[in-house]
Amino acid sequence: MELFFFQLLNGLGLGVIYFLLSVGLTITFGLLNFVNFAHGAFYMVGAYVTFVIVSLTGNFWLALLIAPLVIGALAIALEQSVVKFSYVLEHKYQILVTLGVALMLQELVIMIWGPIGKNVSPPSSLAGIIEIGDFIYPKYRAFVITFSALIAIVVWWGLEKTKFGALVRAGSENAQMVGLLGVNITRLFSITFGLGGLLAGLAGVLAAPLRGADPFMGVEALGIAFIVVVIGGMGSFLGALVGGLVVGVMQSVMSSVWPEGASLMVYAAMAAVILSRPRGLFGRA
Amino acid sequence: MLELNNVNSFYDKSHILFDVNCTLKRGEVLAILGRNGAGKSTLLKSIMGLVDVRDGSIHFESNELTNIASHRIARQGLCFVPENRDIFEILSVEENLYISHNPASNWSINDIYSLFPRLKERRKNGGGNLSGGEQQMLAIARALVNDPKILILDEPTEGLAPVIVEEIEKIILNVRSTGIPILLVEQNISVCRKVADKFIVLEQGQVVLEGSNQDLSDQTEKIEHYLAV
Amino acid sequence: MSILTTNRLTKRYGEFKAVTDVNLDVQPNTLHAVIGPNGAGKTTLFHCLTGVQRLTSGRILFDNKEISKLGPEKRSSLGMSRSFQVTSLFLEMTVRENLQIAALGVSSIDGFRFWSSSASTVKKTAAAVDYALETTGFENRAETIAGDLSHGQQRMLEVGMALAQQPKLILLDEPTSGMGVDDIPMISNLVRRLTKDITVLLIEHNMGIVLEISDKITVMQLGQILVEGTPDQIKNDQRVREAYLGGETEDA
Amino acid sequence: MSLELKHCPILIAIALAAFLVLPSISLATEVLIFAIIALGCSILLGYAGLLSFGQAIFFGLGAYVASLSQIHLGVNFLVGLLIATAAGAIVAALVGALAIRRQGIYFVMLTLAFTQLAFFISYTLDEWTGGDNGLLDVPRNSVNIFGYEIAIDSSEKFYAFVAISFVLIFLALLRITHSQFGRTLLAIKQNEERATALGYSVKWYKVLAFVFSGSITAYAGGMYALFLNFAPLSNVELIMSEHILIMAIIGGTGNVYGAVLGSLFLVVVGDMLSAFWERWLFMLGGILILTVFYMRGGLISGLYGVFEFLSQKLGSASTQKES
Amino acid sequence: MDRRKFLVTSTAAAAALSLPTLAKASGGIDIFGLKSVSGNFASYGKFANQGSEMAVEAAGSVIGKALNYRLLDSEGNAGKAVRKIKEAIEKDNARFFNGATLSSTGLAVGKEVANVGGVFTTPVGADEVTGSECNRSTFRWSTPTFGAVEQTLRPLLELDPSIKSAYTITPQYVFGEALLTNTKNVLADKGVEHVGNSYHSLSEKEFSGYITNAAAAKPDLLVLLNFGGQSSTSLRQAMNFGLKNKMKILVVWSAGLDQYKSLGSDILENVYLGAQYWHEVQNPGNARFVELCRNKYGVNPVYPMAGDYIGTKIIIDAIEKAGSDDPAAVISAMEGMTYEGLTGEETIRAFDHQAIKDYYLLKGKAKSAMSDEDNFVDVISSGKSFPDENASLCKMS
Repeated sequence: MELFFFQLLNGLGLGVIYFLLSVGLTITFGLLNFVNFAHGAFYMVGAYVTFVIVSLTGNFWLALLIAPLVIGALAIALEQSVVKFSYVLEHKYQILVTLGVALMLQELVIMIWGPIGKNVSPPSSLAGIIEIGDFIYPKYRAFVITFSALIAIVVWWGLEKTKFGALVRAGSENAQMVGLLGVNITRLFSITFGLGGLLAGLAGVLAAPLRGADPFMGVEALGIAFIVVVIGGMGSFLGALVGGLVVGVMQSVMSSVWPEGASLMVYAAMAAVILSRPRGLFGRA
Repeated sequence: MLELNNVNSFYDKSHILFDVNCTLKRGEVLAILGRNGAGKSTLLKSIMGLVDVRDGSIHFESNELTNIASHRIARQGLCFVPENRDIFEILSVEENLYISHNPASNWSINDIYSLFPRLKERRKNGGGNLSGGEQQMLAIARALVNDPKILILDEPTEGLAPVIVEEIEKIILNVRSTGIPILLVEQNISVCRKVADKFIVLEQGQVVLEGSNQDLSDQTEKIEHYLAV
Repeated sequence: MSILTTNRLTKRYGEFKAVTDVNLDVQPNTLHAVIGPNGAGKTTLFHCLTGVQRLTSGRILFDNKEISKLGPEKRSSLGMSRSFQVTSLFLEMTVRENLQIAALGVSSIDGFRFWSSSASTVKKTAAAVDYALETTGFENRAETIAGDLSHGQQRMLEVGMALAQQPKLILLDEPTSGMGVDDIPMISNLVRRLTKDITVLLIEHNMGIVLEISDKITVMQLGQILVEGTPDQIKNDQRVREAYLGGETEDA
Repeated sequence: MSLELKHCPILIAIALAAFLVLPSISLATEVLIFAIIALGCSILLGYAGLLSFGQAIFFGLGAYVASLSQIHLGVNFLVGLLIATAAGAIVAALVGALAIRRQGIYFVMLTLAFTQLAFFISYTLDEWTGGDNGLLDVPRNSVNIFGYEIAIDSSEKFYAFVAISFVLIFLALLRITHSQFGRTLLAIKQNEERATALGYSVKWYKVLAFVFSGSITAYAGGMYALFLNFAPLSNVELIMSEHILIMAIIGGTGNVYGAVLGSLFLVVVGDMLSAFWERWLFMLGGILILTVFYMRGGLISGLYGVFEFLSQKLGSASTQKES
Repeated sequence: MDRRKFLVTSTAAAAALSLPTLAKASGGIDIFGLKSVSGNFASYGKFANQGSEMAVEAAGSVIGKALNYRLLDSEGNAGKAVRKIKEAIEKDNARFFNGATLSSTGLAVGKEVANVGGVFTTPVGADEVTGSECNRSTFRWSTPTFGAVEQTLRPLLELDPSIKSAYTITPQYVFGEALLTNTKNVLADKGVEHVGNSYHSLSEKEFSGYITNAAAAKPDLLVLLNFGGQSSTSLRQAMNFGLKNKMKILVVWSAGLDQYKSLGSDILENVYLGAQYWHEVQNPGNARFVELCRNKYGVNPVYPMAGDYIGTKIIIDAIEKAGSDDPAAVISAMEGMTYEGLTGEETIRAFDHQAIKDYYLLKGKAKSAMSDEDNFVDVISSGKSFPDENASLCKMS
């Protein structure tokens, strides 16, 4: 029973990272109606940029500050050069285009850093563990949870309480009307796409010390992000949060109950959600 | 202020507007009348850059507006209230005003609340929960806080109760009194008589009749011929 | 004996009543028009009749059969076909192919023939397709790709596709919408001709046409039937006049 | 009839050309097998308009069923392949019937989930599938017809068998795509709402498209296992679905010959490029993007374009005479 | 007819595309290296390729014939690998092969090569290669799971009698099961309690759940039975969870230097690692190889390099010994051959074609104690343990 509780807690820790990974995907889908199969690649490149910054300066905090901005800039550059031309296309073509982008980024990373993964150490101040009775938990993971929760609040605040967020929400309902209020929709789109990439990059930074950086982590992350977003409801901030936590907890608890079925369960859950409730738990109809 | 010269507009391959001319001066209300499908909404959309103007030109003050991006037209102060109002349903009333608010506007959000007490009462409600009349008020209010140089209204009284229609008439007159000209698409002639300085009638994409407020009463027969059964 | 009747047909979207207690009665081989100002519920009524939307309550009888719960494809195989308000063609196919697909839709089993060449299947439809080509005046343009037609021609083909199904009843949703001025008489003549063989239920904004060609007109307002009658009766009805020119109205 | 007469020589010529021109029989065999697989994908994508990440399910299933039926039931290779085809059809009907209940991105995610589930099942049932090690020692049990033993024991004979399968399947598919069914699918792809209004039960058309696609893919998967004498787990991986899709799209999905080009491109060009540029997938990503933006019809449409251009430039006189 | 013209044009284009087959070097001997240089296992293939290349270059020629090295890219896909092997056999009459990264590839390629009586040496992990699926053509250099466990867990338990309980984390498939069975046997033999096991799937990348389970069981020793990226990730996460301070950790099947480089000494310090090869081991064969590698690439050799270097070298040595490039003769020469390997003197058993070689137990050292940047570990013990002929599942025809 106690173990179950630990797994639950651990699952929440996983869940917040999954949230961070997915929230950008869900917002870009909501506003732009754009399906981004290159989202996982932002996460991967985020981890690599972290590796570069940490190995050059030895300072993880610097990476936490800079790497997401770099990925945000990368996302905007991609939006300007490729992605924006596919907004008008059907979803299936968007998938193919971004699949191509993801493949190119993955191969580019291998060209630059080689096929072997890179290690990123957590900052020394967070190297230890926290012990609560029998339960041990890495300080770094505790930091990740706290920090991600903080980011979740910031994102929530940004979406709910700022003019920009209100524009993003309004745009996801009726982009043309937002344009008629004098807002440059194309710019709103690319900034939002950039922010989505930035958040994925941030997830990559936080994940790097947990699992290293390797060229194929993007594909894996993309799978999880889509599961989270589909379960939570495409386009919904709350959906990404709840979906992330559900998937995290499910994976963690499954590792005690039926470990080999963990990945099966999440995919089965996704299929079940699509079939029974296509808009997900919190998606708008 | 606003001047349309021989405007020809197309939806894809269909030619909708044929050589439409009209002008709007400071403090004026111009009513555009016509049956459904006569091209009234297309005319407004042409001005706002939402449909393709293949021939002719649209000028606001000295700036050419023909075929530029809608947000740039909006930024010049052409504030559009579409026919179906297009209130953002997932935003609250206050947020609907907030995203449109331009500090340069004569109307602050508080001014709006004193102008529309109903909106103040419902400020925290979602835009989707408003009645038709409230939505229309919010749509107009949203345009007012955006610092309009011209207000463009597409059938603001459609489907509304007489009390509300009266209120909207008052708002239109109120706005006019501040010198802001209004372009008004309307099927309700009695509303036009009360607020419009002049009018044009569109029939199948062409201007078939134009005149002053006085003509609205004098030529009722003729106008009704174009509008009704 | 009527071909189509509705009994207290009602459609609600949440709180909003789009159509309330509509009783419609369409007589065979007539042209029956439904008109009304924006937001009167015409399109919703149309969707309920074609089966695109489910009724909230009430019944629809077609040819004395209850069809309220049938999907759109079942209704068309019973002999009820429709045109679309927004042009809805197979744009990459020729005019003839569009009509063939339409004609075959009625006995939909032919569409599953995957082994015999389409030519053999298509033979069966020749009469229906020719009829549609002839009636709509497309004989000389049968091999034109639908996407290359002018807007007005596309609207004609729209009606032609409904005809190719050789229906008992044809529902036309604003066949003249977006048509050039010159093309409109073409459509109105066509529609008038149709009533020789079939029944037409027409939803239309263009008052001129409606008054000119209809046998019977139903005027809707705010989701309900306001008046019903012959064109002359409608023309002189004060309530209709008010509905269109704006007088007494209610908050939606 | 004329349809088959017209295309039969072209298909036979392709099969012969692959044999003569490509550097090895094995490569030619793989090209033809993947051409069939790409064709299976084209039916879904090009005719029914369905972008499915589920093709690996049928591919892997065909490989396992053809192998296992020969190993455990002792049936000959032809029967093994037919059982695989039937299994492919049944599973495709199930997968299709579930997946088409949703559209757009949700359809895609469903097919993706089903592939993952299929992978998991194959991996777990290692008693049958060999799990991660793959199913080894896949036989090619010979057929005995009226005392004549037909075996496909050499690579030449196997190629001949694959080539015959290729020609027959392509002819069958040409027939299907030129049938009323094929045209109806195209109509549904262009305008689903209209097709429904005309009386077509769109759902069943899509399921049937899945069945054709799944059975062909399973047949080809079975041949692939016989070809390699081996059915690896990688057949059922998501990345296999992805490669099949890329093959079909780059080749061109609107035309059966696009599948041949797609397979030729990915298998042969992949072979050549991977020998001297390890990161050639980078280029593949770029080509995918360019195909979507500039050549939606794929390589085949490009080739037709070039051909038309050439025939206009060079032989305008003769073309005029013929037409 | 448009289509006929089209056909002619396209056939001509195809003909132009097909590159002329490389002329086979006359009288030379071709050795084919099957490496996954593109695709998902590129991390391995690149080095494995360098290893084979070095072996061929170093020998230059054998029995008076020039040696040629030919690369076959498996693209990380077992199906592709088998097809390319078939192709090489058909087109180039290939008989000598080395390589394979994935067990599935190794097993299937072994069968294919056996069909033509060729020679195939491989370092893959699957015991079936020299066990139930063994054949006359396939030779394996890596120590099987039995030896890996015997040479790591057993010496560790002997070294540290305070270890009374152990917890295992196992990938759920054939290879993991084999390691787990052997581990259980050794634990039972040594009277150490096996307090629990967590299985995880082949695609797992997040181990915190399993690590939480392991921590809750409070063992004295955590045994990781996964390999490659999964062992790296699970080890890294075990470190994050501070398990190193609570228990000993043993990675039975580590990949060696390239893996250690990507993990870094922070993580490796005091961790016990089992390895097939370690470049610092002193013996003449290894000294030569390390020198070769440093001269050519300026780095210390990593395991994939070593495995495919020696696998290739064995073939060349056997051809030399047989005095012939007839595969049958080479196979006979290889059976029972003793040679100077990379772990000292190594022998290939005739009955199952398994190379008898040392397996190492290594212990990670502190960064401050490292003499150079690759000096991550100390060798604690080494030795040879192989199931004997009676226990072998190999029935060679």
